Amino acid sequence: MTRVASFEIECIGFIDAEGKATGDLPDFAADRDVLVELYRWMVLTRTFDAKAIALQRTGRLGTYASTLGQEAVSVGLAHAMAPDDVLLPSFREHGAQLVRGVTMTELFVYWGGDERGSDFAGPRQDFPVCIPVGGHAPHAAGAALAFKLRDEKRVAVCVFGDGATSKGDVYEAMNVAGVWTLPAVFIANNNQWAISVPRRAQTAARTLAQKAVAAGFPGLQVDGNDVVAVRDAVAGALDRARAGDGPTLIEAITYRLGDHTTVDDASRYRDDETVGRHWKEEPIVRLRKYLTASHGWTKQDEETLIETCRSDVEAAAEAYLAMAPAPVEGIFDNLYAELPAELREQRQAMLAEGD
Amino acid sequence: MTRVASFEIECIGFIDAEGKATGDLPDFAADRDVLVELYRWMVLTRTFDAKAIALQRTGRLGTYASTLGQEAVSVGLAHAMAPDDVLLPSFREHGAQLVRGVTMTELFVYWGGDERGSDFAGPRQDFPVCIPVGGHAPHAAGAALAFKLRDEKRVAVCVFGDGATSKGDVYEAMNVAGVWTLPAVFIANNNQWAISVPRRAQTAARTLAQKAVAAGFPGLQVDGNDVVAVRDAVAGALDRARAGDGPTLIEAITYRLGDHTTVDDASRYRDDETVGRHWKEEPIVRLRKYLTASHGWTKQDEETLIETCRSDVEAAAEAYLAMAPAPVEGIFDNLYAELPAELREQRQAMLAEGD
Amino acid sequence: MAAVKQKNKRKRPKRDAEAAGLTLVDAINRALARAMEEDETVIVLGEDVGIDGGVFRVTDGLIARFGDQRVLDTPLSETLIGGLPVGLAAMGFRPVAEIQFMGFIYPVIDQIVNHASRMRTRTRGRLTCPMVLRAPYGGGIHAPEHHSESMEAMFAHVPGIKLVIPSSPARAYGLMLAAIRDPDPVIFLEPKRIYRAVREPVSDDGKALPLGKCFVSRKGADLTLVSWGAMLKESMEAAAALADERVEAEVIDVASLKPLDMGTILASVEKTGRCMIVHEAPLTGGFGAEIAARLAGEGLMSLLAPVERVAGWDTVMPLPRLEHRYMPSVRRILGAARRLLEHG
Amino acid sequence: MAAVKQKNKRKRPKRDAEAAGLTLVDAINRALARAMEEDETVIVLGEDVGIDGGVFRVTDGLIARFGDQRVLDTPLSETLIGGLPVGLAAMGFRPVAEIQFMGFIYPVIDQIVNHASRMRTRTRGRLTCPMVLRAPYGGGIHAPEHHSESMEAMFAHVPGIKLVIPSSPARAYGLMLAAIRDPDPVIFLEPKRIYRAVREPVSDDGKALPLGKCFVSRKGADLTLVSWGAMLKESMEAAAALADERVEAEVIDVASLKPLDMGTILASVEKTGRCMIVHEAPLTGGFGAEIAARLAGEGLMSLLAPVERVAGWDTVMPLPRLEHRYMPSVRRILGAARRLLEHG
Ligand SMILES: Cc1ncc(C[n+]2csc(CCOP(=O)(O)OP(=O)(O)O)c2C)c(N)n1
Ligand SMILES: Cc1ncc(C[n+]2csc(CCOP(=O)(O)OP(=O)(O)O)c2C)c(N)n1
Ligand SMILES: [Mg+2]
Ligand SMILES: [Mg+2]
Repeated sequence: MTRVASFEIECIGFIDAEGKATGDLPDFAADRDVLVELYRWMVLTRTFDAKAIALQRTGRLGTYASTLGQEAVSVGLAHAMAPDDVLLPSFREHGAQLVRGVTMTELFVYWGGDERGSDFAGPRQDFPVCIPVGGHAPHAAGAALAFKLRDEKRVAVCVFGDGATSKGDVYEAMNVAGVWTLPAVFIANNNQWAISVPRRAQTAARTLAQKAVAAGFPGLQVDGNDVVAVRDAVAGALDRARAGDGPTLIEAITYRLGDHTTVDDASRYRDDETVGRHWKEEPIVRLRKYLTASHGWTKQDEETLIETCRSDVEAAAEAYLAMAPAPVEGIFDNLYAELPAELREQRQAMLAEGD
Repeated sequence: MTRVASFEIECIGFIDAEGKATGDLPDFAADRDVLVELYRWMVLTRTFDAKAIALQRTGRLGTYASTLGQEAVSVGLAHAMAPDDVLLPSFREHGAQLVRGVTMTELFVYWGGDERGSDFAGPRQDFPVCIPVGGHAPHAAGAALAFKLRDEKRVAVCVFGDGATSKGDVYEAMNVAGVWTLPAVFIANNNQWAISVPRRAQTAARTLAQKAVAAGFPGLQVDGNDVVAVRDAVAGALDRARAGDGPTLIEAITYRLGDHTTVDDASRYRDDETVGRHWKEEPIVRLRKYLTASHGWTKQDEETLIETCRSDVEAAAEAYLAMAPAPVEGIFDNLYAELPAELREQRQAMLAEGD
Repeated sequence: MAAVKQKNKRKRPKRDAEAAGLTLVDAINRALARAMEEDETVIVLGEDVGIDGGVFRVTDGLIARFGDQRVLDTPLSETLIGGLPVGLAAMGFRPVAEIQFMGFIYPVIDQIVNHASRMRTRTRGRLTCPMVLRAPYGGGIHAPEHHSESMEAMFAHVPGIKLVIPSSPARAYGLMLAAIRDPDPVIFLEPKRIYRAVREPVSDDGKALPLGKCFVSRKGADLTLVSWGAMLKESMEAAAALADERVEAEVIDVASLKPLDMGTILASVEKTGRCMIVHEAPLTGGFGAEIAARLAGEGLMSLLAPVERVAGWDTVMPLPRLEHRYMPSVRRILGAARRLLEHG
Repeated sequence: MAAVKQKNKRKRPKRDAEAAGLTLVDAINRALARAMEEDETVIVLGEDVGIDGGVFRVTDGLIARFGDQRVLDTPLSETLIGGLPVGLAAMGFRPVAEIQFMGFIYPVIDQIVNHASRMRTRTRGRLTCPMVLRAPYGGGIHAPEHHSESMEAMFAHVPGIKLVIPSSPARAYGLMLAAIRDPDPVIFLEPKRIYRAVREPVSDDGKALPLGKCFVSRKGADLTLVSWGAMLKESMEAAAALADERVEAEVIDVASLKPLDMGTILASVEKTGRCMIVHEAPLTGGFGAEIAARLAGEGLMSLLAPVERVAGWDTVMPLPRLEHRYMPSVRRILGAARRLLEHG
């Protein structure tokens, strides 16, 4: 019996649920402005989220997936990225998309059921959200391969949920990223639930980070409610990728505080008590406490921020609601670069039919 | 930074390439009869293999996948199984199928291009070979679940190649087997090649055994040219499964000494020298040496065995060649339990058309 | 397989709702429960089919009644959900697997084409595959991207399987029972737009409806309207509108796309001479093509007018804001009916 | 991506063989090389496409010429082979991915339907997907189980993609160039039965053939024979046999199944009044149904006889011993021709 390989999974965190530093913070976190920026993005994300739910409840938005409680993962990872890196988000990374430069109006437009919402004016090469769970992981490998082949120092950042780690396409994508040493970062946003299926029913693996062992590259855990830890871990993985050392899998441990989507009723499968416990760990309060204690964040600062976020969100919502409807021709006109002759008649028929 | 999990991969072997024991052998290997039986199955498998290739070369068999050099994996794993366990083989486990009771004639019939070859008279519940790489892994999970739900002490044994470990369906099947603690044993018959793609180009994982880490159950390596080690490792995994402790992944390290199949030309992608080196490690010679040194296996024993195998194989080949052609109605009559009315006409048309 | 905490306190549909009849969701739920009761080899599996009762509640209450050994929440692994039942079925179970939305069914096609559909013929009947694969499908409920497609034609082309699509609660009940009892693999697609659109009395009597048979939903002699699933609704509405103009449309619910009961359709067209096929799926290569092709073959001599196909456009299903411009409407059906009637 | 040891010493096809013309394999190989030469964003990937040159040698020599950064052996991961090119294409490459046999293409359908086909429309043109997915398909070469199927109809139903099937070396060359240069995803299915069946002169001049156009392979006024891929061979043989009986069949090679050039087919049937569609795939739901359906629609008034479809049976493809009883034969085509001619 010979030992031929051994592996270890580590977990990192810097600011605990009480808002206390548990050790030395990474360099970037010494800068108050950076911390405030991270905080602002998280608050904006939460404000946006609440508005989206309100719009859905009043019939002005389609089914929507709330990111409540997961803001640190989303904001932290995107904040670590360089502008010309590429984000491949799941359907719950509104925070990351906002940090990347997707506008709130675009997000409303998409979730309002209009393709124009995925035609981002800002990050032109970021991928649209991926509804089929995990289906974007192979795209991330492809994008990373494109960067590697062109010798660009860019990284493809792919985010998916705990449930997605059970999917074969995610595994295949991670495996090829490993063997081709691709500049990719995979982030498992472990919010403990895949709709009603809890994390423990998804896999016997003790951590999701260890899924990387099968693909032959490093995996690590991070406290996903600590935005400093998320940003730090992702920055490290991005550096590794940019240096040509290949991919990393980061499991960010957080909790889905809301329903799965606006058509879900989480009370069918989990109790309020458990959720209540997790409210004590959520990412925004802890960073506020830390800012207050260490950087003189005041009540006034807080109120100003909340008010700015609120009015920004309202403005975006109004822009969304005021938008002219999409031209119906878009159904045909974006299908191919050039509409094949045989479809011209169908297009005509559609237009003739009217609304 | 906290360590949250660690994993180790071990490799076991008992009889080295020189035929020497490298330590204490497992109990069953003290019994000369068992060793001779394992030896006999390996020699029979190799004799069958040579005949199959000869038949293919002379146009009397279809494309065939040789198992040359991999006999210890195939024979060892099947020999460890109980009769009412179920084997789910890839397309290269002729040795395992023979040990399980599939007849050589049946194997010839199948590889001769006739479905009747998969209607095994012996192991009625064993699965037919699986040509789509890895597609049988979910079936193994399903079969194992059936055993578990019925509280039967049976195990599903699924064998696939090194290439198959890159497939998402294999991963999904292992993952569910882990989380549901299913009585399954997964065996990666690592012959170093997936057609022209070498093992190292398949994955960055240092071992294939560590693919189990992602699924949350034990993985181990075994010297796949040592039939005693294979049998021992598989027996251990079967015990574990039967005891209700869930699945195991065993990576058996061996080498594909022949072409991928009879339509492959391996000289396009690997040189004779490398193959020559691996001939020094092949499983049959080393067990013969061990038997000779430790159990008085004689030249006479050897000659008798070879002659018996040869004549058994010839008899099976003759039975195969003498077989009446399959009834053409089989194309329709086995499609559904009862042929739908709309297909009766097609069946008639086919019969009317003639040969 | 994890222990199930019985949190779900919501009650079964109330008595008075039941008196008003069952929805399609209720009907399938009853059929599943009935099948599980009468045959302990019937088990249900899929994502969120357990305590959540499925995202549309089709499996609501089954885990409470039959336990977590017979109602299994799988990991999020569609390929597995296609392949696991093949192993279960070969070993004597009758699994009913759910894919949460048809948009996520594509990874399963490999298992259906390469394994489920041919286990019987590959082994000359030694191993078989009595499994059912359920999935809600179709548009019109303003669902998110990838949740509204209709790709039934892909399955209709696969030899060795059966393909069933119910159009009403009663038919759903009887066809589901038949699908589960069938000795071969059955794909069972559920038109989610009408999951709760109508109630009708359904007696939970364990009686199956035959597979491989069309239903004549309305009699008429002037033209034949062939459809399935949710589009039966628009087809029936169009037929009612035509009746106001004294045109009697015969409406046929195909119900079993595979095997197809072409006899019933041919008999109708022989009578009417005019036929239209209505489906939500894109026109080109949709299952309407197969029916029209058979009319162009064996049915040609009956045709008094070109066969009309009213279908989804050959485009990607638009997001909700424009999906109504994609879905075949009563207006589109009536337009085609007028063209049919103009002829000869 | 591992360093490639240049072991493969086999030479390019000899000069005299080239003078005799190219096989379909050679022609695609030349088209790939030409495209890679003219556009450095064209890269080839798949299982065994590198040093092995593909199991049918379609990519033979490409890695030696273009290096292992442009010819990539992937791990054994079909879902990935479907999805990786989507990412590459969105980031500016033109990947040509190979699935080794169509029998293993099914895991890719998810990526094609949910991603490749709709990246452009989802993002209103911001990201696009100019990828080609190649796969050999079809029966008749005594290949092992799962290696002989023809499931092109599944792809013909998917909006947003194109589907091309060549029937000769020259067409393969020109269509492959067009597929690679096309700004949208193209599925390119290669009829492996005729990979080496014929040679014809093909000039490697970089000229593409148009997508979305049928080819008239033989002119005739008595009946129309529509086919694609390897079945063109039997169709042409049948046409020759019919000519001996003074029946002139027009033979149409569909070539592009999507988009379909129905105009050419309709024009022919207008002339002949009689049409037969020939394909290897199972009859029901095969692409022949779409063509027959359009004849039953726009083409009805031209039809003098019921449309005939000569196709594979609605059965699983038998193993090699009986596959000849499955494959549409010249005899079966002639039988259908006789039925067509009996009418009116
Ligand atoms: C391939 C696929 N299967 C099923 C679904 C339906 N579905 C949507 S989200 C979801 C759960 C996803 O869980 P997870 O990956 O943990 O992400 P989370 O929703 O928690 O962010 C499911 C099953 C889907 N969208 N895609
Ligand atoms: C899903 C699938 N993809 C591709 C093939 C073609 N193919 C047949 S065997 C093989 C290599 C398999 O390698 P491995 O899993 O190591 O098994 P081995 O052949 O070495 O026994 C390939 C690519 C296939 N049969 N199935
Ligand atoms: Mg989750
Ligand atoms: Mg191998």
